[in-house]
Amino acid sequence: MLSLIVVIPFLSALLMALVYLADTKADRYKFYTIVGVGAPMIITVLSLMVGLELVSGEETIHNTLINWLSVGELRIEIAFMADRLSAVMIAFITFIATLIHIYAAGYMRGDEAYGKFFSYFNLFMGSMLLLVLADNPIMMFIGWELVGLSSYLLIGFYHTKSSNITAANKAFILNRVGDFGFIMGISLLFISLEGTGFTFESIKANIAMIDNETLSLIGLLLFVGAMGKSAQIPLYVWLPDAMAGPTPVSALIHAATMVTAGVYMVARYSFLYIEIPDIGLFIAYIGAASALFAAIIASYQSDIKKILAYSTMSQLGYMFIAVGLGAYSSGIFHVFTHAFFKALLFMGAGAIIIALHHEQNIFKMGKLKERLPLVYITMFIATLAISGIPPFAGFFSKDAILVNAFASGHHLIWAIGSFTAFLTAFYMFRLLFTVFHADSSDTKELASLPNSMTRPLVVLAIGSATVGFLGVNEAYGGSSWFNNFLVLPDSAYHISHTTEYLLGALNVSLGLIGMFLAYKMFAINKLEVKEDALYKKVIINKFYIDELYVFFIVKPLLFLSRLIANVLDPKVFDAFINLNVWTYRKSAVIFARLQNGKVRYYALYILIGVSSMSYYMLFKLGLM
Amino acid sequence: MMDNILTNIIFLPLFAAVVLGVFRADTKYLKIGAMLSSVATLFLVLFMTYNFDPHAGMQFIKISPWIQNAGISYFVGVDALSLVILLLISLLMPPLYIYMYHEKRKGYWYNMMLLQTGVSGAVLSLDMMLFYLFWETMLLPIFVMIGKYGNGLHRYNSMKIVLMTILGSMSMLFSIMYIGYIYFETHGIWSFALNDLASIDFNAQTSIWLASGFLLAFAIKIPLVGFHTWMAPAYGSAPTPAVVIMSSIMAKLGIYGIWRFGYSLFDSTLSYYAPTIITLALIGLLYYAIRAITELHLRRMFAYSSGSHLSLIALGLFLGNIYAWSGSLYFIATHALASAGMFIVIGLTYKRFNTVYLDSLGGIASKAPRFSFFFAFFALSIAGLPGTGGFVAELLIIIGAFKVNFYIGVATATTMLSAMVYIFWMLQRALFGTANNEREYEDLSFREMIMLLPLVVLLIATGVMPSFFMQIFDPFLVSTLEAFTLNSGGVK
Amino acid sequence: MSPNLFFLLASLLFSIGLVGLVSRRNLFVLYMSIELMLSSINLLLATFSKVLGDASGSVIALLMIGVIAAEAALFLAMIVHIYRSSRSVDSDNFTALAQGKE
Amino acid sequence: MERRLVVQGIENLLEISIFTILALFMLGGSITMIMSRQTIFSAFGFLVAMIALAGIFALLDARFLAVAQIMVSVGAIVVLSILTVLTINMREENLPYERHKYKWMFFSFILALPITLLIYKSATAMYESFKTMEAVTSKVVGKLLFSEWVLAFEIVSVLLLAAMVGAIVIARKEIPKHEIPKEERA
Amino acid sequence: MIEQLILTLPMAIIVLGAFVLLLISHSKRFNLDRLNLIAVFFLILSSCVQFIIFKSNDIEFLFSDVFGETFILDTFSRIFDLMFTIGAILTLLINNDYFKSRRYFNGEYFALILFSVFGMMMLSHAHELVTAFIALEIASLSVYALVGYHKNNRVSSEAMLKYMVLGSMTGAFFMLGTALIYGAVGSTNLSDIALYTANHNIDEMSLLMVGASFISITIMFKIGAVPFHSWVIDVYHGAPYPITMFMASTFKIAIFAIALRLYIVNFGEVNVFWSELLQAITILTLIGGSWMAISQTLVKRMLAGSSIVHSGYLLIGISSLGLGSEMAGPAVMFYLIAYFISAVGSFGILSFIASQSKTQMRFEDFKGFANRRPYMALMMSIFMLSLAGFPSTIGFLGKFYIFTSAIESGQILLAGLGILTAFISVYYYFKLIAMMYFYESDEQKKKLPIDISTILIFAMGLVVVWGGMGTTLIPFIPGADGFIDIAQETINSLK
Repeated sequence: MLSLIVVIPFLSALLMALVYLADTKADRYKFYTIVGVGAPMIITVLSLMVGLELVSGEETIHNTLINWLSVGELRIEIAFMADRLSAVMIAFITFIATLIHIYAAGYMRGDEAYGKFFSYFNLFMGSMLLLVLADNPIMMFIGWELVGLSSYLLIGFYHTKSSNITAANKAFILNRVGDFGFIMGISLLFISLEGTGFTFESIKANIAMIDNETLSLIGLLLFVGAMGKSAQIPLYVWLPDAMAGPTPVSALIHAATMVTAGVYMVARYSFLYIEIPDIGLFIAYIGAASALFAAIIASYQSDIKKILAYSTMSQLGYMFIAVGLGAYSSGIFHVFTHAFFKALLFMGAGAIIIALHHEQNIFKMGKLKERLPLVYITMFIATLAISGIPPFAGFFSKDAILVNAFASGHHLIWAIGSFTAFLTAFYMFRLLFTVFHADSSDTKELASLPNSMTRPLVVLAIGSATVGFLGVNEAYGGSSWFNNFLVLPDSAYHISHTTEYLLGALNVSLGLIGMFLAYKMFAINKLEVKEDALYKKVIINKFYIDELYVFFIVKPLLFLSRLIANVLDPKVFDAFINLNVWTYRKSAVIFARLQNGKVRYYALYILIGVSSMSYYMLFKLGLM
Repeated sequence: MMDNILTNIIFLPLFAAVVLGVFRADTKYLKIGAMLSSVATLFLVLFMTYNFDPHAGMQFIKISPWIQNAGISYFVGVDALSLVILLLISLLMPPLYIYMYHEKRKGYWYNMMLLQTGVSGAVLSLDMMLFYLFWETMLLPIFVMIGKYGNGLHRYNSMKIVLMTILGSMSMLFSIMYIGYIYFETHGIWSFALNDLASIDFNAQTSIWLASGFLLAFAIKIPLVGFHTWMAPAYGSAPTPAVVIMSSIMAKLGIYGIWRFGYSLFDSTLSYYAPTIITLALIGLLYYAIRAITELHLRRMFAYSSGSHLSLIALGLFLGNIYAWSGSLYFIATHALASAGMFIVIGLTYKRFNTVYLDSLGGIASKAPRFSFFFAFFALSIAGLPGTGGFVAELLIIIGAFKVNFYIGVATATTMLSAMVYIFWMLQRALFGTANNEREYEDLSFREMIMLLPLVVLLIATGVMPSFFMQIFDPFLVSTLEAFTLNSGGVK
Repeated sequence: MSPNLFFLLASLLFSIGLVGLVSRRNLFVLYMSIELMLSSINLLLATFSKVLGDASGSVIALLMIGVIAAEAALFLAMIVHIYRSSRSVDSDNFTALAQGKE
Repeated sequence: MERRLVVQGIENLLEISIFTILALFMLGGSITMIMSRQTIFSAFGFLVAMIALAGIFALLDARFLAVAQIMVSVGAIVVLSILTVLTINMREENLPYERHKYKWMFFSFILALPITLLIYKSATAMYESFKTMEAVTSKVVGKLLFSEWVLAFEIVSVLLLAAMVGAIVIARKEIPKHEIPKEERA
Repeated sequence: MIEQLILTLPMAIIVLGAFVLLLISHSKRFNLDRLNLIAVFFLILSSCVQFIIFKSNDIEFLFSDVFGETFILDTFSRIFDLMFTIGAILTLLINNDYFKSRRYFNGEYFALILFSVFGMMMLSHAHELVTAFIALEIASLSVYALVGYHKNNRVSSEAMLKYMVLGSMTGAFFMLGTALIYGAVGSTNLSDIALYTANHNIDEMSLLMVGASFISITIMFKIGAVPFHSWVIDVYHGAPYPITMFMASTFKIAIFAIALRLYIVNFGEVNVFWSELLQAITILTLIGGSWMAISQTLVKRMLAGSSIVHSGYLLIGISSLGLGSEMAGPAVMFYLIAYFISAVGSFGILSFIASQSKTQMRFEDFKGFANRRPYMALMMSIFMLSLAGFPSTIGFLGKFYIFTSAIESGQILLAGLGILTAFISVYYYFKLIAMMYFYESDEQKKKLPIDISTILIFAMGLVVVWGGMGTTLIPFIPGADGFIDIAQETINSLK
């Protein structure tokens, strides 16, 4: 069953790819829709069944497909393992993905590469599920890489525009930078544990074999991978650009699933990170920094999808705060809730974009409250959820993280988190108010939205509103069912309920302040951001980080490449050879010039030869 | 049948060429003859592979005395190492012939057949002199093909490749002769059979000198950084089939040579050279990759790419542990398939657009999706995309590198990054962007799909089920490595 | 009387022949220089013949005279032919085969 | 006894003085040969040297050789050369103008010095004196020529024949039988 | 008596042929074709006789009661005889068209070739220095005349002038050496010399040494060792193509007939003495030769330059011989055979082409040659590959034996230098192949005339390949093994 979950999307992707390649011009809308949407539906059912099985008490489910690689001590099977962590992951991934597939069937209708899109989409699904369900690091890594690949393909889906491809390249390359760290971590892990098997379970069992220093290194390297995939500082720059892809892609990949892979990975290796709290703290700080940083930038963006992208990054920061501090369950919980409302936000944004004929600048929108009521309501719910307003899902998960941060004693992280919560509310409501409330002169007729696009919004809105209750903790009268179900090695921070209430209240009030501020500033008369002050200029230009990357990495690489092309290859290596050749030829020419045609010179050469021979002989024979 | 199967495999193409040449066959028959010979060879090789016992070491051996006074014998045999390359060459020939379908120039076909004989012979010979003969022989078709059918500065470039390669092979010849002489001195008879020569105990100093002769030849063939200036011009000028064979097979023969002869003849001496070569390979890995970034000529770009990956293979070889070795050998196979596909696709690009310069391509993806798919697929499999064999190989080499040393491991892992940059930039400029409406974008025809599909299937298969393929050479590597560790105490 | 003087004379004559051969451009002088060299060898042979008390040396010298005659014939024929065709006996005039002139 | 010594002394003196004179003639002749600008002077110098050589042969008791030298070398070869020189009848301006003749001579003499020394030293290192023997008469020469040296003698005739054919081919004024194709250089 | 006379028959036939040709050369009834055939007839007759008497080993010296030990009859000399006659036959037959295309050839030409062959054969049989010298002179003088045969051509005369002046100059050294050896040994017979060298210490033999060294100067000159090389390129260039071919192949190996005999038998004991000298000359020859060869634009001159390099390889072999290498003798002999075949082939093709065109053959003139004449181009490539020492040709095995013998004698550096110059030689040989194959030609493909010269060239091509990789499968045709067996046997018969 587990194997099927992974294999089905791959097969359907392959099937669609073949059909597509066989005749790229043919319009096979029905076929692609049935296969492309059907596959995630089937696996949703399957993964729910897996989930049920685990809920009913199974510890883990294993399923081995084939023996993949067997070299020396490296024996890797294509094997899948579903424990509770992965069950949760696949449950919401498949569920949300199905919704997004349905949504996409409407969104992408009419695109001439419709089949290709679904092929890619299913490929992504398969990769993501492979990543989640892998029972060993290598398989996980393969999923990890394939996820990156499909992300590349999907971001660059509209490939006639070169900037889209640049964005895709950026995404893939930065992901690869992460993978670079990741593979080093895996290799080091393998070498350190050589001979004891290489599945997560055996690693967990033998983790004590590795000394702390190496373990820290491994943890750090693995986290580099997470940085890339989950868009953390400093490898985040691809995420905003990745919005170049079709909106369902942004919803699925860059909000709900792929970007959370990093968090999942850290949770998956929780048995490792629990041994190295220093690295965990480092992760938490990176997360906090990313959260704040993204939130600041988001507050000054005007592209609807970019705002959401930065918001994603910011929320991912929260998750890393959690997993860094050892609160793995809280992290995963946030992943879980975030998937719902962020997918919803993106899909809503997509609906708006479609309705407005591909307009993405929020300051050119407005007054959509009446014109798109369904979208407005669902997005409002999602915004409330992301801003951490109770009782929506975001409140419980975010609160759990901030409480953990406070309780862990790292108050700086907590402070940053709280401030970011305020900013989150601010920029999210800024978006909402600008788009739906503010005035607009635009009276163009809206494009109609198909049902397949709006219905998933409703489902997700319900989810966003309610899934939070799964993880309500003791303080709020729940039983932390989610956390308990996961059975991750959480660091236990004890904190009084009073403090917890206080913190919760603070968060809610911060959220409300942000909301109020946004309403004041944008709902009535929207102020378009202008680069009128230095700080604004810096923020709007995203702190010039992209330019820094170009300056410090791209430019030197190009310079080096040109150096090799223009100096090293021709002027050093080739020149060395050519110099030898030249010297040889030159001496040959000089030597041949002795051949001047005059017979007495020739006789002279002979005479010189004989003479020196005689000279030699005179000495050799002792005659002189 | 089995007794002479290797001989048949080696000489079938040559025989076909001679028969066709004697009867002055028309291009039509030439085409069919060449195709038939390659398919027949492929079947023979597959048949042999079917009967191949991975645990048996050298098999299908055929020894017959040849030039007795010089101790040169006709001595061929196959083991896992040579089988891999033999499989590759016989697998690649039919697609190449399909590629050459419209080729009217007869010399082209003859050269290809001769080339196949040369390469198969070099891979299968176990007599040093026989090896040398084939090693040089396979250079001739390349020389002619680049010089006659190439483009750009092809005449100069073909001269350059021939001279540089021969410089290497001459130094190898010198070493071979010296080793042969040492054998003669101790045993009183001449022999160049590998197993005879392997029994010699050299003193350390001699061994170092002799090994350097071999290594120079192979370093030029691979090419390691510093010996590479022939590479880009030659690849850039060569016609597609020649480039495919050069990058997929001939460059690998450099690795093969070190493996086969280096480790048999001077195992411990190679440890002496290991640090140097590892350094060179690591430099090469990045050097070529960085160079490829700004290269606009596609064939040259993939020449550098090839250099980068071959450096990695060489690196794996010299790391001297089972992971790196398996990775290297596997990489030989998968990179051959991928680069063959890539160069064929580049050839198709040239056929369509009459240019392989990146700055004049673009927009293909929107007009010719199938073409773009294959193009991108091969490019990505060169970059080591998971799901293709290249990934497995790179993974193994990286693990092997980490086993040796953390820093080497880190440096090796950069291969994850190095290919990325230029491949993706290349894809962007070649395939994507807006199409030029004045240009005809012709998608792949059925024939071209048939030619490329086997490669795609194999690449995916090697990525999905590596253990199935690796079982061919696993026992070989284990036993070779054991012998090697026994003799030299491992590489440090 | 010691043979040293004869040896000295012979070797000197040989050298004079060489010098003439190398330093002169007149073909006749070249020819005569060669003849002189060969004659000096004859002198050497005759001297050795006497030193060794063996008549063979003289016989060899006699045969040598035949050889000298043969060379002389061809040489003179060549000089005549060359002079006839190019009105010159200057060896420096014949440089059509020099490197770079082909 | 004393008388014999005296006679021997006188004979020695005579021999030496004859040798000296002949040697001087030889050297003078050959130096004239290589020095003089006019071909005819060179030829006469050569003639003198050859005649003197015949004298030295006689001094070395090789009478037959001396006669042969006079007859073949002098009588035939040198005279033939002079005749050729005269036949060609070179005018002054056709003679090469050799500017650096003496420089060349000097240097080539320096180069030739080791050769001279080598021949001289190696020969004198081995032999100090003459063996007394009978003069090489024509009888002895004839015997040797037709026993030990008959092969060499025979092939000298072939050599002369070949040289003659060659000389004729080279020297004869050929009237082309057919039209000769345009000047070709190789 | 009679049987001894039969043994001289081959040479007698040659001389007879020369006389006959002289006699009929001005008869109107015999055109050039006929004369050529008559010359070939005598040569073939001679070689047939040689074949018949090849195995009669019972008599070592001809008429030893009369001649003394001056005329030796051993396998060595017989092999060389065979090579000379075959070389001459090939020269005459391959150039049949050339003779017809040039008007200046006539009957004496063939007579001179026969004289020269006679001289060479005499040289290989000579067991006495004066005889050897005279034989050498016969061969040389005939070749001088042949070089200058194109009398209307200035370069031909010039080549003759140079060859003759320099040849006579160095010839004098041979005789000087002979005189000194006579002075030392008291005889010029090689047996006596061998006896002398065997019985004396090296410091007692300075006169002999000096003499032998002077003799070696002539040998060096004739094979074109640097610094005695300067004539080679000019003379090869200036001579008519058939003569160049004759000189490069046949005459060049003739000198080895005496050189090997001297080095192996007579001065065998003292070879070590001039090893340094020889090494110096070898190094100069290898480097200088390759310098000469790469700076040429005419193919003929390039081949001339390369023949200097090949002399260098042979000198490596001889130098190894001096240092006591067992294999060196056969190696040199094999190399001679290999070079002989390859040179006959390559020069043969040159004159074949020259017979049909009046242009000089620069490298550029070969552009598109493969298009015009694919088979000739193929053959030329084979010869080039063989000269370059490409494996599967006889040239490769030749180099192989030479270099292994150098390694055996411990001259690693010399072997290395040999390899290096072999590498450089690849450049100029491949340049020609490149010229032939890499350019398209506008001219129509010419039909290949199937005549005697093309057949012979093809045969030579086959021999080159067969000699490089052939086995003993086909009887009577020596393969790679067969040639080295012959070389071995030849050298063994010397000792």
